[in-house]
Amino acid sequence: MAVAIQGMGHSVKRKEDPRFLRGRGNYIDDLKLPGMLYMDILRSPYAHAIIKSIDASRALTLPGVLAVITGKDLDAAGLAWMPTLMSDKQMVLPVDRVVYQAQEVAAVIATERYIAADGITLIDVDYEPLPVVVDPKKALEPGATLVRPDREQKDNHIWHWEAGDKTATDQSFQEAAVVAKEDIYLPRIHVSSIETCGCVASFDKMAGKLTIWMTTQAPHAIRTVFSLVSKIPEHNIRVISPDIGGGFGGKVPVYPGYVIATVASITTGKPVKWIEDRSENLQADSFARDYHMTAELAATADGKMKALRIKTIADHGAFDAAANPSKFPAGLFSICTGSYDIPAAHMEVDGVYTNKPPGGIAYRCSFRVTEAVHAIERMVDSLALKLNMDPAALRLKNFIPPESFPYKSATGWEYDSGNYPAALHKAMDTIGYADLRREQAEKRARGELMGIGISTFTEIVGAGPSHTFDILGIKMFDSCEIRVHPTGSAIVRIGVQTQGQGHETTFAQIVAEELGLPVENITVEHGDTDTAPYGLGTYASRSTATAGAAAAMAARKIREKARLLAAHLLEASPDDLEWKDYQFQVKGDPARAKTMADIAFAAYTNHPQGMEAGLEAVNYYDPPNLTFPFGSYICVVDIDRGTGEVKIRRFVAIDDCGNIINPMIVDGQIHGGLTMGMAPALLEEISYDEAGNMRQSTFMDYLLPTAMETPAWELDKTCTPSPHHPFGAKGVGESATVGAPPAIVNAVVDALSHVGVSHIDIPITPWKVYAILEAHGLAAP
Amino acid sequence: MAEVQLNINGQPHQADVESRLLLVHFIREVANLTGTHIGCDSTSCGACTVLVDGLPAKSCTLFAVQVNGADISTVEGLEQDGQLHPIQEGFFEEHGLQCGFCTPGMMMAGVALLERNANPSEADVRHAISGNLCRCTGYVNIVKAIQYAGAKMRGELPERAAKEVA
Amino acid sequence: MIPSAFEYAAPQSLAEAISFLQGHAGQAKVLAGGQSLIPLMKFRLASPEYLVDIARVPGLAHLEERAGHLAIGSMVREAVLEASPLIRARYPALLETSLVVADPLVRNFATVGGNVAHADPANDHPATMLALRAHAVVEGPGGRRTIAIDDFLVDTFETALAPDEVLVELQVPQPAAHSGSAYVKLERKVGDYAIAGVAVQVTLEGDVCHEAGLGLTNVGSKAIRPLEAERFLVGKRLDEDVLRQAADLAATAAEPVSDLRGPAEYKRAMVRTLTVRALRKAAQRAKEA
Amino acid sequence: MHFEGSEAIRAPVDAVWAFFMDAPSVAGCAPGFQKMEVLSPEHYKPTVAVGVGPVKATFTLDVTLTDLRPPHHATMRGHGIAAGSGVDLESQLDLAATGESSTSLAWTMDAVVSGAIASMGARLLENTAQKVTARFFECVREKLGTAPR
Repeated sequence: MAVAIQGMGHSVKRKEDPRFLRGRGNYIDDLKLPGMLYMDILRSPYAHAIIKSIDASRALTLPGVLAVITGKDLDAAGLAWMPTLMSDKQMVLPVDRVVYQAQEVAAVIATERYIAADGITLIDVDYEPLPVVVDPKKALEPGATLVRPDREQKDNHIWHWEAGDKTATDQSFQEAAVVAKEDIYLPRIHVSSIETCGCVASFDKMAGKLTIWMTTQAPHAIRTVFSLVSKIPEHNIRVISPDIGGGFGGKVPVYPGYVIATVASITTGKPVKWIEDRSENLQADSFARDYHMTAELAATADGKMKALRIKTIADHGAFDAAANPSKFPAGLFSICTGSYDIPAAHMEVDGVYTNKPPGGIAYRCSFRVTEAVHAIERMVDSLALKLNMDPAALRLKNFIPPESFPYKSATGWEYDSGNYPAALHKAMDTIGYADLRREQAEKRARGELMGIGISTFTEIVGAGPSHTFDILGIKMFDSCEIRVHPTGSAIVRIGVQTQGQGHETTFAQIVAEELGLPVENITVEHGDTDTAPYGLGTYASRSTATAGAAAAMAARKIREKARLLAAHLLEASPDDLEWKDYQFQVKGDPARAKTMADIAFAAYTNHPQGMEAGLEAVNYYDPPNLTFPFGSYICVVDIDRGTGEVKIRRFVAIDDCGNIINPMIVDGQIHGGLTMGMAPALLEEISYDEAGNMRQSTFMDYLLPTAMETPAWELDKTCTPSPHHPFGAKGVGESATVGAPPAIVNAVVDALSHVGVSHIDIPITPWKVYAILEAHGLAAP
Repeated sequence: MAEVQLNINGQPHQADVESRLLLVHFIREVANLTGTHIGCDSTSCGACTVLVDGLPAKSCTLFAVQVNGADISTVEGLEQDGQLHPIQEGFFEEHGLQCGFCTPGMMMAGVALLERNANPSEADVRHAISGNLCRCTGYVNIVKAIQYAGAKMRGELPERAAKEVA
Repeated sequence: MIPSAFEYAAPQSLAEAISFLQGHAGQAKVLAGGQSLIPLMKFRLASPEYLVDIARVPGLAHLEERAGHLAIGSMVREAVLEASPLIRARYPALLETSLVVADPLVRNFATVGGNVAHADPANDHPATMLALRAHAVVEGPGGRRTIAIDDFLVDTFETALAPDEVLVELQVPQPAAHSGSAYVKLERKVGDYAIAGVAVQVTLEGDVCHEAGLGLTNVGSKAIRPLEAERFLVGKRLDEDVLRQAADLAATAAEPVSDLRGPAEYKRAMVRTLTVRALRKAAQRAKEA
Repeated sequence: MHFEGSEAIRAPVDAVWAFFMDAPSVAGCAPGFQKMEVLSPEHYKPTVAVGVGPVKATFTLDVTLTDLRPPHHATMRGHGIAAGSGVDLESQLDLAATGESSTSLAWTMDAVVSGAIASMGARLLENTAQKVTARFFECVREKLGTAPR
């Protein structure tokens, strides 16, 4: 074969890299349009206050300032509020009150970036501060400050959600020989992609067309929402998601800045650019987590798990703007039975308003699966301590057996496939588990502290299926359109949107594999709603599971037509042809064969009478089920007895994401995911003082790990294909972020378990550890 | 206003600018070289890293007037005569980038390291890029990419077919 | 984030710089490397009306031993200190301090003088300068004066510099025979300000401590000299027990507050741990010297 | 943030009371005082530049005096906005004659800082606020103690 196909399983170098390597990426702030104006946003210093007046007169006298937009201006157009994804509404700009610090208060439109920045300092706002509530438990107390007086319901409770069988679960707990219980808080964190959010809105008055370039992971959904809110017909809105400098869930929501910039462009008739700075990004963009959980795990005296019970207070800030499928206010939290065969489970989540920024996005995970995994993986270790059992042995005893798949969980999920013991055994062999336990015992005898932590997680990704999953009523399918050109190259357009995952390469590989065309002859396009087929976007590890499947299915449609064309060219019956070695060949006579390039040429030059010309197809793929990637991670930590610092000595990650398209890219995803798992375990946290000031509003205090804190990750795989996915893939982008934190926490707790420590909340700071060391006489300089 | 003249990638750029104009904005807005990015406001992320007279520096934490007359190297100047710089080749070969946003700054920090230390250890590389944040890669492949570039510059790797990184 | 507008001056001589400062009393701020000041300006927490960039003033970038001390010109970049064979050979505490100031990129522009003159209690060099008993040489319209580092560091962001004075150089006494120094910093991650930092210099006579200098980073409103710990060490053999007692005294001298770098009591405990560790290193170096 | 302290003032309690009831006197002790708009003896708006070293913010404070029980107690409230930050103060002043020409002043100060200064300057805020507050009351003591009687 002249040119390699490089389909499934090849570590193809990335097609998107050449432009990035040359500094020729096209990120949002790189876009410059003639006459473009700049927007800057004035934000509230107060977490809760009445706005008595806004006086923009000083700002408007500054040369270069063209307009100041306030909530009153938007209110006149009916745009002061916008819907959230979770049946709530959210202020775009406030009319009379602010409900969290750094909330947008007014916007300055100016001819230059620097003038816009000066302009916001010249707006005089008269605030009357109100009492602030930042603790969701206090927010639920009677008489608590009301965060949302606009609602009919006059308290801070948003919703109550349950899953599982309460009666059966409570019964099991009553009968249980052993119950482990922990209060687990997963603090607020922030995705902090290195590129912040922004947009360029350009309204063409003559054509009535709005074009908006924006940092979005879901351009089509944005287009539909914008059309519904603005009443601009959807065909007159074009959303373009250019190169995105990292998403991780933070670029799913619609932020007020996008809407204000759009209004500004419509008002001024000029393109308007808005780029967040880092503090705005940290302070006002959607957060993740903020789950206060109380978890209990019941078992028999010999360690057979019987029931799981979790109660959670979910802090949503001032608006419920979580990015979840409509029917799932707590996302997929009910996956919390994890990799274990637990007969009964029940969970309750209560959503609460506080004077904090809205959100509830993923931080590189599929709708609250990280919270679920953290809860169960911590509880397994807590139970192991109670039982005085090795945590690996307890896991092996309770895993869903490989022969039980498809497995129906106590909370109603049907796991597609898995082999959990194989993954754990591989991890234990790789890291030398038995030797490490021996080393730990010896070190303990000498007073040195090391710990070994295991996490054997199961993910739930790839939403749809559409009968259960929708975003604002839009079903969660995804799409792919393929056109094969006469000379055997092709363009592939997809409804999902890369933010670094390498779609331009991997989707080409999927199609290359299915059509037998070389990867290098396949172009992948995405992110432009005028050209790409409708899709729900990239988040929750859904691209491969949905749009990836759509690519394969569209390619297979093409292949079916190609079979007819090949039959025509080979003067054979279609039934006598087989697809083998990337070509159609006559059964038993492989010398008589046509490649896809031959066939494509014929599709435009020599197709049979009666057959439509061309070779193209589109597929909207509605997955029959979710996919359930899994893995076994083992972490070894050493603890500095003088400072409480935790050092990750080794971290072995065995991942199983089914069949792999591009091993190089999968490893890259896991490296990054592990690092984003380690970050909240040891470093990252968002907290507020009593006045509602966010305490980590820059990268000086919101601590992204550098290369120095990040260990050299050790990776390996097992492969258990998804039985329902067209090519057996499951998705991998987020597994490591989901699975890593409990491995690290379990390792630290393991190092200290001999003095009775059974849980530490993340982030595990040196001072939390040191307090334990001091309390137990373990500290030494 | 002040007249600032910078030699960026060997090309002179001259403009009357406000004294407060940050070097990164001179590069991006005046010289229209948008490969140098901005990721934070607190000198933490290094997305804006360029070489100022050969030394890597964060161009968001320098005023253009401060470095008036300096030689500035940015990512756009790495490729010479259609030939990728070894650091670019290293990032391509070792999958040292994902979203690509931190990549220009990382590569400039890497180039500066290799100028001083042609054969850096993993620890040397990690130290040299400790002022640059990446959210995608977990740094593993960035370290490999920079070491690849070192090997290439030491002549330990074969010439590669140019068409692979067309 | 965009700083407020300011007027910029790039004097070509020290006299010109001083004269500019004198003409804009209280409104002009000296700019050295700018790596602390520029971020403050971008956040508009600082908005000086005039910046006087001393980078083009000749004679401020020297790094040499003369007349019994090491002279560090106020424009010596951290990276220069870090790479200097002289520093590497003779001033381990200075080297260890430079190596943990911010990150390697910042250190290419950040200056040692700026680190001291900015007088941020979180900056690392002030504590080291205390331990090494340095002096600051400043020049103003009335000429030069030399100020002991203890007097130079007044309070948070406040030094003994008059508004029309420029820091010219830092003078660090050359280490005596059988002396050793160290700087140990605990940080949340690389590039961060210290949770706490401890600088130490000891001089031995035989195996008895003859002189001791200590400085503490970020556990008070300025860098702290734990005097009692210094006095305690003199005349003692530096065994583990003595180190721990000295560390207790250093911890007592600390005045930490609780913040994102930990509770006050943790920081105090860290002063204890880091003092022991810095003293161990310094004593070892003194023995080897 | 909560601070408290007491000052022994060499002046009669009525003189101390009169000092606090006189806006220009009070404002004169405010650190970095620049100018003032007086709306009434119990309501005035001084502009002050508060900070340390190069870090300064200029606030116009809206000051009101309430709960006046001459010559023993007053509550002073201040509210101001600057540089993306809000400052809200409440101070309780309690005076007691300790002699014919000596007074003890017990004060508390509760300060809430919101916005950029609180978020970005937190590590320096408490120290600075404490110092600024202490300087204010020291100033009061000095002015009264040296005032002609």
